[in-house]
Amino acid sequence: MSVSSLSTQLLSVENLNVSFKTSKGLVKANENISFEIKEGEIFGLIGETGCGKTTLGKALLRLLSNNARIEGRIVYRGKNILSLSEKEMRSLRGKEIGIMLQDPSICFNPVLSVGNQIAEIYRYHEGMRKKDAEKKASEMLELVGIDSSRKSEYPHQFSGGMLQRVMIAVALALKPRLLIADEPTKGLDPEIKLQILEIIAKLVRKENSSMILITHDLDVATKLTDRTAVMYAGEIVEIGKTTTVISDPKHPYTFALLHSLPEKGLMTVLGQSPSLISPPSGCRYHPRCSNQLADCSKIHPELLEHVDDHFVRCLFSEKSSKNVKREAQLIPDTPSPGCVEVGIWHC
Amino acid sequence: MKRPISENDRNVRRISMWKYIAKRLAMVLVVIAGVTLVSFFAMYLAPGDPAELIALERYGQDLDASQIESVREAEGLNAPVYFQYFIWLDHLLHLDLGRSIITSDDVLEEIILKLPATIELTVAGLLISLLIALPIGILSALQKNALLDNCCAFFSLIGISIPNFWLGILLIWLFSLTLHIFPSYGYGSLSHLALPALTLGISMSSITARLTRASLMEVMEKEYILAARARGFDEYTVVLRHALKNALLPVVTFAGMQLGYLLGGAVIVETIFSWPGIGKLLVDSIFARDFSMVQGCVLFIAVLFSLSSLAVDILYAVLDPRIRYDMYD
Amino acid sequence: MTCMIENIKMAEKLSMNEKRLSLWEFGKNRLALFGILFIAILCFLALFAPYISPNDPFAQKLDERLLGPCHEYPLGTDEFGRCIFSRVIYGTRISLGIGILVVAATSIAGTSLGLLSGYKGGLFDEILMRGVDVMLAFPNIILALMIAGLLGAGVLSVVLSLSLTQWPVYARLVRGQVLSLKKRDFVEAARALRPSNIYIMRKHILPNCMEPVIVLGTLEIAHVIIFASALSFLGLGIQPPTPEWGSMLKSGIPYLRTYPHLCFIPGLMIMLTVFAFNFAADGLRASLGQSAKQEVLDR
Amino acid sequence: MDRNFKLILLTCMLLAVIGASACIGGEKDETAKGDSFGENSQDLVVGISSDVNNWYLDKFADGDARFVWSQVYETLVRLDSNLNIIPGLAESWETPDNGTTWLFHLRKNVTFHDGTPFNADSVVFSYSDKSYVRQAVLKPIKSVESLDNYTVKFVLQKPMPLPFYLTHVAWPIMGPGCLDKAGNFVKPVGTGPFKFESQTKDQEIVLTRNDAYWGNKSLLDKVIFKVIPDPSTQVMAFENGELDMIIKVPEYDVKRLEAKNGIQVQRKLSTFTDFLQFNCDKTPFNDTKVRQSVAYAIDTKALVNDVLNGVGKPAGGRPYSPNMMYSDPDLKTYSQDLDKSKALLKEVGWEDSNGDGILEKDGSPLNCTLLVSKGAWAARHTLMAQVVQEDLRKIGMNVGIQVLDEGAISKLEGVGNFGMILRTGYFVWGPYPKHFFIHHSKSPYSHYHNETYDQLVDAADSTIDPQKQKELYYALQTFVIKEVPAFYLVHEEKVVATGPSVKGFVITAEDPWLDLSGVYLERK
Repeated sequence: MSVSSLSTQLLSVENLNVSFKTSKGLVKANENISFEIKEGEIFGLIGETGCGKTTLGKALLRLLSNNARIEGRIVYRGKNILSLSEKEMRSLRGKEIGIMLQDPSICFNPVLSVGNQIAEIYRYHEGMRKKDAEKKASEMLELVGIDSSRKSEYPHQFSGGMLQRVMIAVALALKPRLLIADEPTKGLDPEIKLQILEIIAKLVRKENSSMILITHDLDVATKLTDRTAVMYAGEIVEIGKTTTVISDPKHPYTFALLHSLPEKGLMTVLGQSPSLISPPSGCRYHPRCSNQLADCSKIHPELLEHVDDHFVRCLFSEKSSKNVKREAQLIPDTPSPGCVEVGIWHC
Repeated sequence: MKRPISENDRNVRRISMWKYIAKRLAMVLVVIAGVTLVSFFAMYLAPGDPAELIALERYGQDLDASQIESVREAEGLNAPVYFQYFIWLDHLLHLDLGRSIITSDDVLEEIILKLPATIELTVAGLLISLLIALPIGILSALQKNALLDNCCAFFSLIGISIPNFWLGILLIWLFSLTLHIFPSYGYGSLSHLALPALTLGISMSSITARLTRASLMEVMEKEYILAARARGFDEYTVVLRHALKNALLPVVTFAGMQLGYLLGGAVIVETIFSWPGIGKLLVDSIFARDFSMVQGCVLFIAVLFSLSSLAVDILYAVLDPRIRYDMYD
Repeated sequence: MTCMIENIKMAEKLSMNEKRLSLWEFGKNRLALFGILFIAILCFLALFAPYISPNDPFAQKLDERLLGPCHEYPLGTDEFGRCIFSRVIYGTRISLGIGILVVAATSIAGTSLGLLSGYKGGLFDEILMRGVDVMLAFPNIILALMIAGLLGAGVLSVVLSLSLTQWPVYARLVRGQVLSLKKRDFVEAARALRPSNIYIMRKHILPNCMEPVIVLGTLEIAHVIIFASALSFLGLGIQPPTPEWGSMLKSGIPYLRTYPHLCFIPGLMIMLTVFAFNFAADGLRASLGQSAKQEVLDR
Repeated sequence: MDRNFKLILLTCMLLAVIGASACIGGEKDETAKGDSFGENSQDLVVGISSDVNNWYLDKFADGDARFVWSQVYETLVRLDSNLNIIPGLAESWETPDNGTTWLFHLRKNVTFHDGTPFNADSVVFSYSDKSYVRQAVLKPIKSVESLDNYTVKFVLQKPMPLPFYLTHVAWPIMGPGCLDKAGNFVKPVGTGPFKFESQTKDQEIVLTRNDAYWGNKSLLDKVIFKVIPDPSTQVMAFENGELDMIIKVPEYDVKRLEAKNGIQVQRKLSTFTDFLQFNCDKTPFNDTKVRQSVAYAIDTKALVNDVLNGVGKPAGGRPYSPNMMYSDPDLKTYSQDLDKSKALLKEVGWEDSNGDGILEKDGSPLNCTLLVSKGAWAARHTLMAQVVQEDLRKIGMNVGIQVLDEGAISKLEGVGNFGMILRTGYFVWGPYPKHFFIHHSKSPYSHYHNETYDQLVDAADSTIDPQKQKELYYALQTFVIKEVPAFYLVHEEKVVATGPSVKGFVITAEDPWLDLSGVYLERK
């Protein structure tokens, strides 16, 4: 995976807080999230369902329902997205930043043919005439590997994989500089999943645009992304180069995730993710953590740089990096990038 | 690997579509059969001996038993009831609804004569109800301030509770007697159509507005609306291209459903405005105790209604590409 | 008006998903209070009509015709010099009476039929449901019209015709209920324990059907009142001089230009009453919670 | 296959239907407004409450049909606006043998609307034994034959004042051109001032001027009769200027219309009298005393003065309006006396034993049904019925009102399934008191059977000697007052209202008859 010029910064998120007012109380979906994405970089957001990664994705495009409160800064090429007008926002959405929402089966208008739904993008944003727009649409479909003769069909006539392809076509129709892909491979069987990833990777790289890949699937992350952030209960608990995060996880949660992979002998993460309304005191992971300290339940750890550009939010790893290492040795055959490659290619 | 998927997807759809239509058709036939039963045997609720009534019509007041008997013979009224029913049914199949007891006109001809007026009225009513309902429904579903929304809500609540015969009279009082804008009775020009159509339309619109609002709000919650927004469309495009079309599907079916019920409402409205339609014919013939005519009208309306609802279901099946053909319950 | 029942169903089916806080749903409950209050007042009027009404609703004073409101006649007099106020009050008796009578009859009949067909299923169910379809194939005012017309005008024929046309609604509702209930665990369990069908129906199924039936019943009273007054308005229902809102309205028409209140007052009464019952039904529905709501609405 | 397209299609279909109907409407609008309401048009628009269901002499023309007939057809003998008998299509008539044979000398050079000449043959045709009238009131006619081209001879079984009979518009002279070769009716062919042009069932009838009319021709080009069953709707339409003339203004609107300027309201006592006919074959009304007590119970003065706004004349049991022949001016009529009527009921054993306000006699309560026709002829009847109901409630009689169409009533009547009927007219045409026949045993509408009455009627109707007729008819009137086969309530006052643009209309006492001679329009 060639990582081209990681020079200029495209998007930077600075302690972003997203919370929802609900009847049950204030749901803190994201708490001071900070990260940045460079041109052409593929950034992974990993975490269990309900850890707030999807919210984060939508927040970046201000697509959250109006009972959501967003604080902080989202700077896209110098502009703070949160202070833009609706109009400016619209010119951003789709054109600059494309998003692939979860579950394509509900993300398409059921009464418009897919071709139509792609074409209208061109007609709206580029003011093309119907014919040209449709031509472009069929090109797009071909590009994602769908026979353009199907452009007159309706979403319900496509299989999940096919729809996902269409999603890609829609999201990349205007060649956005940043693509937010939310669980693009969710609920697809392995081979299809593979094809989808191929396509996404190919197209993104081709345009040298960046991508935020939101997934709960480590394989996907490891395969595609340059940098990865692991989210837990609305916070980033670990962030760094994907290779480092995978090969040398500093946060017990990341660690656990890694070992929940099949070829790692499925060491599952015990317990389930905490509620975002009343998160656990101290370190949010401590109720499920295998190696707790006394303070874990009291002190809420900061996101600290562990080694260069590798941040971790864990008292344990603050204390001594040794312990974590030892933990790591407990596990047989720590994977080398190569074998990870292989592992992924036939998962 | 794409082709086969799409292919069998298509087949599945086509088949189920036809199956569905066939099923509905069968259902409607059963219902219509039942309708004939009801409207035939309802006649036995009427007091008095049909033979005698007909004889009276034929031979006038001073008639004797022999004449009644002869009528009974001629009309086959001495045969067992079920037998009479089948005879009647047979006539029905030959589009013969019999003759009026009073005027001895052909019932079917009479009805056909009145049909255009009724259709004109109901369709106009339907259109008006949509013209009123859709804007209100859409507005109150989309706009943010609660005031307008509540106004619409109140309107619809009133509309649901106002009896249309009273509404009709109010309209006459206002537009005809006070403002002298529209004529208060009669048939012919658009101005004649205005008040009856309004009466029907308003009483229907409230409910349609409610439905439109509800279904539009529901659709606006859908993921694909978010997706559309994510593609950078402005609210206008989102609503018109993506939301409205989906939101209106149930409204369309409902509107069709109402076409049948409008027929019911037409009875009263036609009587108020002396609109020469089937509804008025029905009421008049009830007062004239013209049973065969009553029977004919009711049967006709019921059948028309069943067919219209069938048509609507099929229309829905065609309009909505992702049909869940659920037979009911 | 003729299609109220179906309308409400169709509309509510979707309005269930309404999220915004507005008069459409929350407000309803406030209005529901008004509704119930108004109904209470009506019942009071109906029960104590003789004591409340200032004059004999039948007594004609031909030399005091078409008076405006005055202290002797709070709402003036009609074309026979009868006290409109008294007649309106007595009118509540008729309207409420018919409404309650019909709803009682139809709900009992419909419910029990629905129970049976839902629980037994099979041929009986088939036949009954087709029957229901047939009944619903007539725009219901029309069938009522025909029956009332054939029986000849009068209270009895109104009650009869409306009862004959309204029962299917309940039958269908309850049947749907039973079908869904039959699948529920507790019924399954009960079946396993105790084989007596009657017992299960009485103990487990019927109670769970009641809520929606009650809601529908309240709604139905409103429609029955409208239908009844419509029949009287057409001259096929309650006959003069019996004070009934519909027929009062009708007999007021000739004076519409000169004495419009003859038409306005009874019409207003009908509307308010129906208003009240609709609100009350909505309130009930809300208080019975989503589930019951749901069930009322799918037919 | 684009769904958009389908939706559009659907809406287009709906719009198309509406559009079409609108256009049709539009055209109709033309004919209605364009011609009749345009500048100086001479098209009179008249409101009537029932359509013309037949145009041929084999059936009786009922309801308002006769107003239309009276424009198209004419009779041998006519009446002037004060009911004096005058020549019609017959210039003169004579009876050589006191009323059994009648010779009519016909008017010359009169032509039917189809151009064929009016002559004796057409009279014979009109009074052939196929005609309705020969089977009904003119059963006694033995033969009708033409002596020469302009003389017709009627031979009767008994002496009868035939000319009076022949004034009735419902059995006029029709041209043989009414029928085709096969003898089926094709179109109305008369000699009247207007020709039949077109008819839209239950909506309108259009007549055009007959330029070949023998008398002075009408000043109107067209007469358009609009059928509006509901009288109050008629009045609304009239006041909104949709009608030029309504010929039966409901009593409760008369005062208001009279007050309006521009509108002309003409009133005249007609030959009709509303009466309460009893079913004398059944309890309770088979008892004369009960019928008398009803007569005492009902306050006909209040009925007229209050309920009918003083339109009409209280009859108090008098069977004939004063403007009829032989109407006894000092006939002793009834006036309300509740005590007397209660007393009468008590006499024959009707008493309130259970204190519910309704009288009983050996267990059965004093109930009865009152049939009222659904306002087609007279809107006032439904009102009157309720007053009667209330008055009778005062003496403990429980009356149920049934409002039905004429047809329905005649059915119930035939079955004898009623107590009282509120009706008007019957055997009333011109001034001749043929009406007494209604209570004659032979009459189809009779529910009263009394030898002496029958004899009186027969005697009165089989002489043409005025003196004898007078005695007999006076006797009959007192008889009716005493025996009350029917209680006569109100002498109808005919009320015709004409719009601002209608000039030169004069109301006639004869009913049902509409005289449009000399009427013209000044549209502004």
